[in-house]
Amino acid sequence: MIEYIVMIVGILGSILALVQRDLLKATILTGISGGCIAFLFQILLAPDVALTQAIVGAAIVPVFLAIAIYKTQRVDKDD
Amino acid sequence: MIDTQLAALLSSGSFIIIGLYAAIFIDNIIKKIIGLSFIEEGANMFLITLAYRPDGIVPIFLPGMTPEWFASKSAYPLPHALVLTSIVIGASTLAIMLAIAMVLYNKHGSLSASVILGDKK
Amino acid sequence: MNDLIPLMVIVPIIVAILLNLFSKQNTTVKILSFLVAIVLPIIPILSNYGLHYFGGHAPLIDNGNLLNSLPSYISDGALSTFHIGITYSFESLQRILLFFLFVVGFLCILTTLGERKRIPGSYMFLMFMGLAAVTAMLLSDDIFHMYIFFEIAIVAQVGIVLASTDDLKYEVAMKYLLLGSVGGPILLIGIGFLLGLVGSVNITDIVYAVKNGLINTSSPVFLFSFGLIFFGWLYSVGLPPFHTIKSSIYSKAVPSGSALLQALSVVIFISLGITIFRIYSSLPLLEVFLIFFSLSGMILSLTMAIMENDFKRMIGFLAVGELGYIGLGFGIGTKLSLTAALFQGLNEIIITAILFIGFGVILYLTKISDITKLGGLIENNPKIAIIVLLGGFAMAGVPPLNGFQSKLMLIQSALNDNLPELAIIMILISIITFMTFMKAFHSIYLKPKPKNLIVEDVRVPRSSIFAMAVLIVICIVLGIMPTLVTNGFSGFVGGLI
Amino acid sequence: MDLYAMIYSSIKEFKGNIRKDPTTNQNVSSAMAAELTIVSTVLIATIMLRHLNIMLTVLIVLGLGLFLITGMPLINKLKREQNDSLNKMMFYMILTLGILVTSIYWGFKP
Repeated sequence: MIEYIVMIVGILGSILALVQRDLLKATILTGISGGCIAFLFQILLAPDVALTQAIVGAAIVPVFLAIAIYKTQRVDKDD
Repeated sequence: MIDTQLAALLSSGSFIIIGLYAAIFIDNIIKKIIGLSFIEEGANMFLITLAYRPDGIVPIFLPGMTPEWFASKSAYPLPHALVLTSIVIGASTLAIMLAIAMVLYNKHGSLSASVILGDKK
Repeated sequence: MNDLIPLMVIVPIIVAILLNLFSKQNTTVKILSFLVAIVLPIIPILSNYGLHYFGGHAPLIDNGNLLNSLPSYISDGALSTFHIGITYSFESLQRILLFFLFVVGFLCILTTLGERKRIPGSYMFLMFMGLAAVTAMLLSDDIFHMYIFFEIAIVAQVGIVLASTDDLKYEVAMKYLLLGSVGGPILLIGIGFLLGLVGSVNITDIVYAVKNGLINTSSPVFLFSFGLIFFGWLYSVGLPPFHTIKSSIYSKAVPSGSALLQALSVVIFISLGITIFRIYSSLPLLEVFLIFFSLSGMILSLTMAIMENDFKRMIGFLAVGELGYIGLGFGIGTKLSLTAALFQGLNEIIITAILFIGFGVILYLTKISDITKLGGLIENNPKIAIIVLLGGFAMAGVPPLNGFQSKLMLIQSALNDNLPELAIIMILISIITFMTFMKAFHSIYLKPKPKNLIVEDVRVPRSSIFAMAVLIVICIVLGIMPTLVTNGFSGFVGGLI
Repeated sequence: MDLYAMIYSSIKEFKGNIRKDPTTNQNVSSAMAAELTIVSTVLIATIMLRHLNIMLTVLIVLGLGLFLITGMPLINKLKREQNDSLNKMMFYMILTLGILVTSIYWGFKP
């Protein structure tokens, strides 16, 4: 049961990330959906991949994005 | 209730579709990069789903298991090894794209793809 | 000496890392990259044909003790012939192509060393990394391993573009990466479908499964995997719809870098193309797809090349258009046409390197790439003009140069396969190629010199002239004695069909 | 209006949006060469359909020839579609992916 909820949260997170106008919120939502995918990997019997994905998808990629946003602009003006 | 494997396949498909949508319709370049990273994640998830086996076990051979029982139960470990590499490649490509996006922002003062990556640019 | 096979990949990677480490010390970078680049072409010559199993993981059938200890459903079935680890196979195709790739790589590195006072170690890192990546793609018998090195090759290509001084390099690199981050995962999903069908990513195993009916070749999954892998191949080689981005990649890099980029693209084209041909040759529509995309690539890029006024962009479009010939050779699908396609690929590596380096000299002297603002440069350096002219002749297929031999073989194979239309189009396209080249040549060298054109009073680097001379000698030798390489190629193709 | 004048006016219109330099003889002759190349190669390539059906090929070649000749300054339209804008590239890429996958899926079905 939990896996369906995680899937839906992951997909919703990715959709919400793309409609945000505040890019920092989009970054956090990307992290959430990356974390959901990591959790799914655990359910799909791949714990080693889940570890890597949890680090990369939920921590490293959002941090990269946050640095890029910090150096550029935070609000998506032209949407 | 559909089974886990099918649901996981469908959700990996929807990640890819969301990414393709972002590739065409979203103008902000950082959001475009976020969207494209979803395609990568969808592809990884697809490979992991292929390796899944309903009611299976994690492919780690523990003492006390017989090889026959292990072979009939375990998930397929080859895609796991492939996805590990693929995740790292995806993250590094993303980092390069973000670095170039930062340079482009300093040059043009905008993050809009149609402004900085349009014709004659 | 089979142990030398992995060295062809390992040596460039190690050198690349070392060069990055010594990035600040100029002389070390120069000496190290020069020495290694000169040693690299020797390795394929010395090493023997054969297979190399990484980690010693030979197929079970080669390992008698282990095989007997396994249950009979493994030891008697097809599973015992499957490859467990990553396998490198080194045959005549790999030997010839790698030798010439390393020669061109050496000449590009030499030209860079001559043109620049300070060599950044990171640029050399990218060049060696690109060479290592495509070498691994060509040697590898493992489709996922190919995908990994394909991604590495893309990053290396982007880095080579970023090292130039062009104003628009960041924009072009960004576009290439954005398109690549769609193309790469699509290729990965295609590989995933194949993996799901066969359970192995080794190409020989997949071909075994397809040939022996272990999988259903008309199932939608197999067809879907073909579509996705074919799309990834289109991205990697720059056939439509990717010809615009590929040509602008070529036009934004440093000319010697563009020569290397084209060599990398051709090797990626050949290695992935052979893979697709081996796996999917049973599908009836494969030929149609290959011929359609190659033809449209040739026509679209050539018409764009004629209209272009920037000679860098024009050569880029011409180089992309020439790639269509290799695709046509694969599409016709007979033994002669495949041999001709491989030969054409080899010629393309050499000829485009001449043109890029030769026109790069103009850029070095004048810093202008618009042909309407150039003219009369034949007074400054007639030698280079003649070499570039010979390169253009070779590209258009004038006897006795190598382009003539490969195009003749392609046309013959099209005629033998009852496709005279293809032969006519190939002749037409090569005439147009020649016309486009002559237009650029005339406006750069022969037209009266514009008054406001300032040619810098610097000597042309001797390394560039040396590189072009070596390449033109290779062109002439291959044109007079094509059997030097075609025998090897046809031996390889004979094992393929 | 003859071909030269037609192509000259269309190039002039096309270039007017981008650059100010004059439209030279060289521009027009290269555009004309490109125009003729594209018409002839497309028509010759269409003849290859004869392996499927001869009547169909005749019809398609005639129709396509008529279409290509009536819409004559083709090259500007082509050039406008193949510019360096990322949006155009993305669009054509996704279009190709869609066409490739669907046509393979339906085309190979026994």
